[in-house]
Amino acid sequence: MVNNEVLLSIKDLEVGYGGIAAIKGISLKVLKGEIVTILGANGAGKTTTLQTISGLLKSSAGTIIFDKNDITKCEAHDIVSLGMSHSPEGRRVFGTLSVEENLMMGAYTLKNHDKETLEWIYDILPRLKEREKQIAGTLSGGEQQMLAIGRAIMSKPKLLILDEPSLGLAPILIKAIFKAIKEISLSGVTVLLVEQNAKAALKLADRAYVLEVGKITHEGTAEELLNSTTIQEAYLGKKH
Amino acid sequence: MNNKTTITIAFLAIMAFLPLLADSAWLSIGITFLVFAVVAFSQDIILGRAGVFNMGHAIFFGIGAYTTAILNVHFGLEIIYTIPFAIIFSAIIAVLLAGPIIHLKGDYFLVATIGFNIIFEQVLSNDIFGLTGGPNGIFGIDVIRIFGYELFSDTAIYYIAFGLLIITLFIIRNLDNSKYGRALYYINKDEIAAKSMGINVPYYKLFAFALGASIAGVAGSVFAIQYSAVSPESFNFMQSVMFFAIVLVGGSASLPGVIIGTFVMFVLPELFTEFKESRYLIFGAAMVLTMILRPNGVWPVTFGNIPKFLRPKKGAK
Amino acid sequence: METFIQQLINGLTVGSLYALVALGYTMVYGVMKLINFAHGDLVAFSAYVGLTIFTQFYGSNALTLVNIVIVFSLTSIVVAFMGVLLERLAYRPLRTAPRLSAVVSALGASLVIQNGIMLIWGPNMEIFPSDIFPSTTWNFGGVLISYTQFVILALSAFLMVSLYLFINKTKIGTAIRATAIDQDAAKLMGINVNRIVMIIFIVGSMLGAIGGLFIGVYYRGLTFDMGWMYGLNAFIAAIIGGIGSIPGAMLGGLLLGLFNAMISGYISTEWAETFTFILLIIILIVRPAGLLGHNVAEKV
Amino acid sequence: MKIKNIASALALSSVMLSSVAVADTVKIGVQAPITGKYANEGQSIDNFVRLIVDEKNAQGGLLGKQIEVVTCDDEAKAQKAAVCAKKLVNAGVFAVIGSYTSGATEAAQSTYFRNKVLQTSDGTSDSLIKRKYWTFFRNSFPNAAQSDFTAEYMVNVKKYKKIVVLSDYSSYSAGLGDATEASVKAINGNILFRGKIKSGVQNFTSTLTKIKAMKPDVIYYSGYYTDGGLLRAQQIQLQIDADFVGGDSNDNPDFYKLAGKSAAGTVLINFPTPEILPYPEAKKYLSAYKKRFNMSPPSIWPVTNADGLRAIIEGVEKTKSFDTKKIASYIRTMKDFPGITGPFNVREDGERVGAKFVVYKMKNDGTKEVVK
Amino acid sequence: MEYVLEIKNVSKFFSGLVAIDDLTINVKPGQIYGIIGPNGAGKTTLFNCVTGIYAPEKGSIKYKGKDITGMPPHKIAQMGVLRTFQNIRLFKEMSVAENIMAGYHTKSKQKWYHSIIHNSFYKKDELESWKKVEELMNFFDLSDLATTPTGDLSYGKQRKVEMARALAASPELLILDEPAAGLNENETIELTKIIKSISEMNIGIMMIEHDMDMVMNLTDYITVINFGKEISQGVPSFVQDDPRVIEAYIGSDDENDKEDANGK
Repeated sequence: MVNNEVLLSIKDLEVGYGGIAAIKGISLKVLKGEIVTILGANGAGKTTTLQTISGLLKSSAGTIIFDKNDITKCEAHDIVSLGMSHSPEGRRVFGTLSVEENLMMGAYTLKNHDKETLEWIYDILPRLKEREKQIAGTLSGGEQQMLAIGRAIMSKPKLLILDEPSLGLAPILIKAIFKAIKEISLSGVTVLLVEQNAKAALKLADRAYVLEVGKITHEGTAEELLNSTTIQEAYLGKKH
Repeated sequence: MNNKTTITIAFLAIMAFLPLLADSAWLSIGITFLVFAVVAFSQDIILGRAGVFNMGHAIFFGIGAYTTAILNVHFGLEIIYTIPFAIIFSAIIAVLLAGPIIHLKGDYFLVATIGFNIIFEQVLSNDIFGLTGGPNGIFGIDVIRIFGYELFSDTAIYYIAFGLLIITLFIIRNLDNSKYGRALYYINKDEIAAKSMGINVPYYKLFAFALGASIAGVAGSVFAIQYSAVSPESFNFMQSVMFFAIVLVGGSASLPGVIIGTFVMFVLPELFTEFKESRYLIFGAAMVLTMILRPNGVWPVTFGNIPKFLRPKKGAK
Repeated sequence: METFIQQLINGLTVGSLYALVALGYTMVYGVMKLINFAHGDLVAFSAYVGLTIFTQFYGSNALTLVNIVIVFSLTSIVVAFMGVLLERLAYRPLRTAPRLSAVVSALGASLVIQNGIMLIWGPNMEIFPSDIFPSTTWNFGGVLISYTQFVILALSAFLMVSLYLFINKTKIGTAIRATAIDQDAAKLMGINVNRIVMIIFIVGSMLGAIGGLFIGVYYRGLTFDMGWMYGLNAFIAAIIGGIGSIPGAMLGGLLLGLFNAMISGYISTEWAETFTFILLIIILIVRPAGLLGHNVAEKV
Repeated sequence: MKIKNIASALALSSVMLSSVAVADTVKIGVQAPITGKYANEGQSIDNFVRLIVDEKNAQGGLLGKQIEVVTCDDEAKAQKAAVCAKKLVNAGVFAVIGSYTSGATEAAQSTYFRNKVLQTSDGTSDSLIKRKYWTFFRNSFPNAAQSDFTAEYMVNVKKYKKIVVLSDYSSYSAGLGDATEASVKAINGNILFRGKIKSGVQNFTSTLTKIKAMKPDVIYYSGYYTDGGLLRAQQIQLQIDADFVGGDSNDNPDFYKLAGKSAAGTVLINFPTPEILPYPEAKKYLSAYKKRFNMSPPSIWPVTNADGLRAIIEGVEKTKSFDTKKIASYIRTMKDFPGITGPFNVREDGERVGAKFVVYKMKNDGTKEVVK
Repeated sequence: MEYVLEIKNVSKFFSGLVAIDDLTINVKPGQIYGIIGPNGAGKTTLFNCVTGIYAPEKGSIKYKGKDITGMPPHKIAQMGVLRTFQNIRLFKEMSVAENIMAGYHTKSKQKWYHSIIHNSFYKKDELESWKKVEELMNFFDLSDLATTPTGDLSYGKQRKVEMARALAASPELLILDEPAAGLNENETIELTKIIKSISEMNIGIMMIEHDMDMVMNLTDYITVINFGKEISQGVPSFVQDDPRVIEAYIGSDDENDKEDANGK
């Protein structure tokens, strides 16, 4: 699945809020077909990185190349039509819209939403099918997360960005979500994943970057990182 | 002497000598300017300092004016004795009106105060209890008498208004340097942080209302004396919009800002009477343009109002 | 009983005018969280534009249906263009500015339009020809409905149902609702928020334009500052229904029209406005989000 | 040293200012709505005053002094009127013509009184002479005169049994409405309902629907044409089978435009309009006005104001002084001064007496016919 | 008085969903008490319940033996419970000194009329207040920045100002919501020292923190929560090795991972 073609490449990216630098020059690459995960403690700048990639935030320096297009200065909605889809932190489903309408919005950039994709989503995330007509705000947290992911792949993206899909979910649901991500990846979608559930993320991912206070401190294959103490220290501190 | 004090003193000096140079037409513009500046400053306590979206400030101005008019014309009270009533009534009405809605958020509060202003207009126009004189208002308000002297001339009224402005500025200066004044700023900038510092938010907002309203009330009294007449259209919703805009166009909680705002909104139109027809069009455009170019107003407030001994020594950064 | 039903119909007629105008307020507020104070003046503007088109093309003759459609469409287009222009010039530059700046800009824009009308058409009352619509009146057991009233009720109902379907059943409509809920999430769906805002101003201004034309045809007398009154009432209607909610604006408009008719018919014309605002304030205190709105908790 | 210089400069300039004041002119003020809703009335008052003043100046002025006219726009608003009063007093006028509306007149009255400046107005509100200011006299006829005439017409001529009286909230309209109600009751007429509408709201159907259920013979409206025209239109639309009688302020071409076809059959009670005034002065001045301004006055009011001015001029010339007290008492003793609007008599309290009224009826083709 | 704060069986729901579930926590004076847990575990909600921004549906919260459950925030602050915020809530446009002065609000004895007329009482009170601000600026090494608007400061400095502001109210319980978030290493070290010295003033400190080095270093006792429930509590070294905690943080995707985590 994975070939050497670079889908997303970030170079020396810097982002700041009101004079305070949140991202201090990071570079990373995502190859076609990969699952790449960005790990790091709270406040390390993971979400900021993702929001800059998808165009919600503007970088102060650096470049972002996606699928051979320089998208550094692009608007978020234009980036979506290039084939990138971002499922944001905290799910952000449209609470007063029905499940079906949420999914329809996911396919907003496509002329007609594709019945097959919808069937496929209902296939991997069967809960959504059951709740098709329900108002999204009344779903449970896990169901909302599934909806957020489903919504993000409705546009048939080349790159799917997932920001903390397991946030606040019970372990049983996390399993279901990760299984779905795996399936999505197997269907040929490249995935960039930010996770605090590091173990689960590394089991799933091909490669990983570790972000600490706005800088990348480690990178490597998932296996390397899984077997090092780096992760445990990044999350739970050094042993004393 | 800091920048702010210099500006204040220069401004007051100019205003103090204006009657010596101006003819009567200019003098009455001068009085209007002074009175409206006082009202704008009082609105600035509520809107600029406490950050409460009050779009009914003309009510308190009107309560003051009508209190003086009614007590004088219907009950024969000397003008000078009506002023304490104007202060107290305005403050009481302010608390009674704002109290039940003080917890409402921004836009909702704004809408509620618009509602109050329109009810107020209707109460005045409907000649409630036969006191307010209906759409034509109340005429024939007496002249002000102090120690047996009749202060009838425009110059006398000018200096009364000027005195009121000085008192208002004095109160605002004192307010800004006190626990209560600072609490208003804290609430304005971040209500939740203010609460968490032990500040009773509704209480202080109502305090701002009471203080702002009572100052507007006195200004209303002077207004009634100046024109010897009051009528509902001077206290309508459009007037409140003007007071609202003055503070924001000039720059909230900023002395030069409010002065600039008042000048632009009330004095310029008198200067350019040939543009009379199109002046509101020009104002409207200026309001839009100012907000686009300077969203915080022409002359925004600066903070850092702290005692000298705390200021860092020169050279230290 | 006849009197009561007659009052009901009077109220519904005015109510549907309020509702048409209220929709413009509520749609803009829903997406931009901005009280578009200039909307009422756009409504007044449309009445004047409509009058000019009528008198330019048709003198003061009665119109055929085709001509009516032409005049209504032309006016709507002109007003929609104004609405878009208003958003571009006065609101878009302030999208990220402090809230109050946008409010002042809206008030300024309102002054500009209002006084622009005065400069173009003059300060005196302009009067719509009286026989644009046939003067037929139907009598249902003592209850009267005039042709004009019927057209207002029917077309308003049609427009409101169409808008409801547009908002709820089409992709763009769903995108509008999505943008109102969460702009950033909408951008991540590929929704161009600027375009959505433009659509809202077009649709809102067109509905307001039709409301304005009806006001002209039904009441005939136009003054340059009439927009304030209709705007304010419509705005109250939007709040009563729950600002941001489209069915809320419709419901609020109709309720307000009925409420006004009943108060002035049975209690007091003198205090009708006061009653309206007391109702508004009570609703704000008891249920700030309105009858059909959603309360949103502030995040700490 | 410097202070002395400034002081002498000030003293010099004040001498120069006062020297202007003693020059050989005399000032008369016009306080009228030059802009706003009633702009055409206000401008016409100003025009007529200037017509008469120019005539007088051409004849050598008033007691040898040229008359200068100072105009102040009160926009028909009470508050602005108070400002105008001060401005005119400060400008040094000895008499003021105006204003058009009762409210603006009343708001200025006390200032003129305090400064001993004569004031004459066409305002019809009864309250204008309530305070009995010697400085004020009315050049039109009071509401009370109109209401008596109206009551007589409705109760005794038309024999209406069920009368509805409507007004708006302005002091003029409410005053005329109240006076009419009282006059009708005084001659044992039957008032079914006395109601008020809010001027400018355009939608009067609620009030009219309520009235419909009472089945009245006539609806009398004492307000302005902008509301009267719509009221009539909505009355017809609601098929209220009653006559419509309007007070003087309904008599305006826009009434017919607003009411459209419904205007037919409407009865209006008014003072004689300028074009039908039978007096020789009327022919002379109205043709002069038409010649100079290329139009006729829009209503009778500019003409009555012109009469007020002519009465003041007569007073100055007869008393040979600018002492306002003397002029005022002279005007109160004049007998049948030949006015443009008929014989001019002023009562002790400033009331003009000897009113004449006309009843018009609207015809289908939009013209009006004098009924009485 | 053994505990400065007693949280007993507190639960809080948001539209039917449980945010915190039956938590019991006791904080002693001078103790540094850590609350940790993954994102979305309900830590900030707990703090909002203690400081009165939310009212819990179940359970009771006692401060110095007095029940403060459901009291409005300003009352709780007036009693001596002060806090800092996760996303820093300073009055950005205002100077450092003015910000710290906000904390002194509850201590100042000025009445409403002192905002209109300044008498000798006012002058004394005002001087006292600013002296206290001066003291705190010295303590936090902020004197040079007295007139600088806090919005212009670095993250680290802003954190310090926020803490100084809370301290100005002479709290007996200080609640710190992620005090180290966004700080660099040096700043974190400095902050650690400051928090230590505050606790030495016998002030109880309750903190949420994600910087585990800091938490493990600083706190005396920790409660770990996840999904609003307590999953572990104890001294840092115990908590750090508790498999339930490791699972909550690092996660497990399969059964065999558990021994993996224990094994190191």
